[in-house]
Amino acid sequence: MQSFLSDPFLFIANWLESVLLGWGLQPSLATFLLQLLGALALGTSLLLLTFLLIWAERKIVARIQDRLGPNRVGPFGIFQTVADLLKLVTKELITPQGADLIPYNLAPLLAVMSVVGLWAVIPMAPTLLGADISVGVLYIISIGAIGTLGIMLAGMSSNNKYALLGAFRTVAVMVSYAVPMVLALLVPVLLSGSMGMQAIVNAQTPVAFIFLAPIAAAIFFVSSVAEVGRAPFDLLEAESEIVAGFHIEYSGLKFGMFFVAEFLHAFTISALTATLFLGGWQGPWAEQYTFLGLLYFIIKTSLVYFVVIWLRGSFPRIRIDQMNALNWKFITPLGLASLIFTAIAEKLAVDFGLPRLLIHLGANAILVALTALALGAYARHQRTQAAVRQERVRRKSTAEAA
Amino acid sequence: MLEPWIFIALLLGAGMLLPGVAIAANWVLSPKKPNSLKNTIYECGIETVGETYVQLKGAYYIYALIFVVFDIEAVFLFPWAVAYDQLQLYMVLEGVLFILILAAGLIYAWRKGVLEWV
Amino acid sequence: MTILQIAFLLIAFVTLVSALMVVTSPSMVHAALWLILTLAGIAVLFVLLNASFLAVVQVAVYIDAIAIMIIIVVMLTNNPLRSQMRTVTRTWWGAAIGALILLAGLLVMITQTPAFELQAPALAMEQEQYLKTLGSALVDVNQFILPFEIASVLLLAALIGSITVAWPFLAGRKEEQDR
Amino acid sequence: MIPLSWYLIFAAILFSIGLYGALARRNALAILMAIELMLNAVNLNLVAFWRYITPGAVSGQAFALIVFAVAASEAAVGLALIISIYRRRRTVAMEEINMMKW
Repeated sequence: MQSFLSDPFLFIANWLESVLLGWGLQPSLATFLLQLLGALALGTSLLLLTFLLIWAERKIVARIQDRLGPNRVGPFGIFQTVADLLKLVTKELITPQGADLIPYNLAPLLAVMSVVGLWAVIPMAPTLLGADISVGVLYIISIGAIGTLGIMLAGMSSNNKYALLGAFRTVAVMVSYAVPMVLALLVPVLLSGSMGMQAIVNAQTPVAFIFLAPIAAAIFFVSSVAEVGRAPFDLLEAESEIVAGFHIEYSGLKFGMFFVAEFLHAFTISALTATLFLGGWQGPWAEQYTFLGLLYFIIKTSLVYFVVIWLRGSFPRIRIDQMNALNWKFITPLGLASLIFTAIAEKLAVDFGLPRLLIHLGANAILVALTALALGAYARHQRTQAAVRQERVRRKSTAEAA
Repeated sequence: MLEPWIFIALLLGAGMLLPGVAIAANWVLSPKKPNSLKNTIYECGIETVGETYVQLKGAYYIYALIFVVFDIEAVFLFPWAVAYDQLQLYMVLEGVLFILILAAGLIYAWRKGVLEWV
Repeated sequence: MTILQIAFLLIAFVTLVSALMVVTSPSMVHAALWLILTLAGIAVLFVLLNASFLAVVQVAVYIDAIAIMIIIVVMLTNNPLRSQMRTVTRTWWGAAIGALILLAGLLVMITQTPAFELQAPALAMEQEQYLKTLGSALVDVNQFILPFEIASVLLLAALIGSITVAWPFLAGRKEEQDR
Repeated sequence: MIPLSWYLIFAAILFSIGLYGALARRNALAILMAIELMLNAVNLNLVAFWRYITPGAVSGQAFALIVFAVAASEAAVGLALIISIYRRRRTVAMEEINMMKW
């Protein structure tokens, strides 16, 4: 009983394994069945979680906008999403003329698969982790980008110009924002000396990495929000711009799957931010009681997810040229600088035995100051340019008048 | 050694299977009355003109190009970052040099005006 | 036949069939999609070889980056009027014979090697340790420091070269506007 | 388990397919893809030799990494050339690109 209290998941897994072995199965087959069960359970619970996520998002955005939000179906409208799903399930699946059938039908599945696949390496509790591979961080980068492929397939196979253009704009933005995300991911790997997600969480015992590398945390958060295509970076699916983006020709649950993938992806990046920078399941007594670890993980993830929704509620959509400039001219150089600063600061701290936290905070403060100076210089430059241009126009018009 | 990868394969399979089941349920439950008007391409109600595979803006290639270069850079830097605690100072500085050389590429692209969205 | 061998044969079959589709598919878009399947199959083979780092790198570099770049260029150089053109050169049979001769020669050579039936020895260290060794070997003066730095120069050269070659053609419209 | 020869035979077949594609296809993009296939076959061989013959060293993996970098650079420059040729001549068929003949 004590074992169940301290670690219910391991307890259930052990119990199931003993049952399976009791049936006379081979140990390897029993392990395989357990893994299959775990994978199916994880996948199903993630897809079911989407109901809650969509409801929470609608409620919170409604509150921000001083509305009530869904409030008819069930208490607090909590079954609204279920009703929406029932409606979607009975909709006709329309396949457009001339669609490339295999990629067309594969695209929504790929979109969901890439998001669900990310959860294989996210540690939810000290013992609750699907696959503790030594290349977890790189796995996140590579599987997360499969979603890009799904979007591209959707756009190319729909036989629709708007879908094609929308898909390629989305791909351009996702590909661009992957660059600073990868750079920011290098920082926790460097600080913990490992690419395994569990090792990264374990390395955050005294201080979470957000205190050692606040700039990298911010870069990771912003660029992954952009990568998911959430507001304020949601211009790629803006109804007023390119009809509806890449999923214009999809109906029923095929469209629903893109929707699910998007919401789940937003939650997943919150979980990743919590794991990589906020200490994941770390907290008081988390080691002894696995359940507490899971609770801390959920609390931290929900906090980050709340910020994501808050951003959506507060910021206007930005233009695509602004989005592009923000990435290439601000976030990517800052990510490079942050990586270099962290690398040198960590080496100084280790080699000379200086206090780690102070050194890293100092390095980040210097970086912030330099960034502020550079931004100021850039703004001055822009203002001078504008003044010069204005002067030229004025002179031209006076010359013409003369 | 392969066990975590089997789990990943299973999870990826589940990630394909579960939405597939949902879509199959949709296919079973939904009405199936296609007609030629319903199946036309939706372009705001206007009839489609010409080929679908229009020519794209060239700038997309440049973004993909810069992404490729930085992706390879990251692939080289990840082992460097993992081995960080074993490295001497000069090795760390070599990694920094590696980053700076590629930053030069970014600066070149910037100066060339490639990064502007036209 | 162990399960591992059956898995290998399945993956190898899928990979080779999709590789054949890459070189025979008339549509470039389809060829690129088959290429992605081939690359994914090779990533799985890397996993079977216990090179998990390279498997993930294969997905991150080839599927996420190079394949997407190829698809974008397929879209850029798509000329609807010419989509009906022949897919192979007039001397394709020569290429086929050459490839078959090469394959036969390679197979003969492989069967002659002493390592033909070699089984995989145990790994020398943990996966994590491999990564650490690789990381320090890449920047070690006595090992791979030169390839490491040259790789960065090579990437820089590729970036600058590609921009120089392609940009005047991509930005053609803008120059007209400026004039 | 799996003998080394299986990987070698697989890589040989893949390389031959790539060679056929590189020699027989008319479209420059298809040739580039076939070259990527050949590079992949080489990479697989490198990793297989590392795993079966020198698992104690990391040279095989380091070589494979360099091959990745070379493949990416080759693809980038090749695609840039294809773009510029296409914009100039409106074709990507290798037989029609004969500017170098004079």
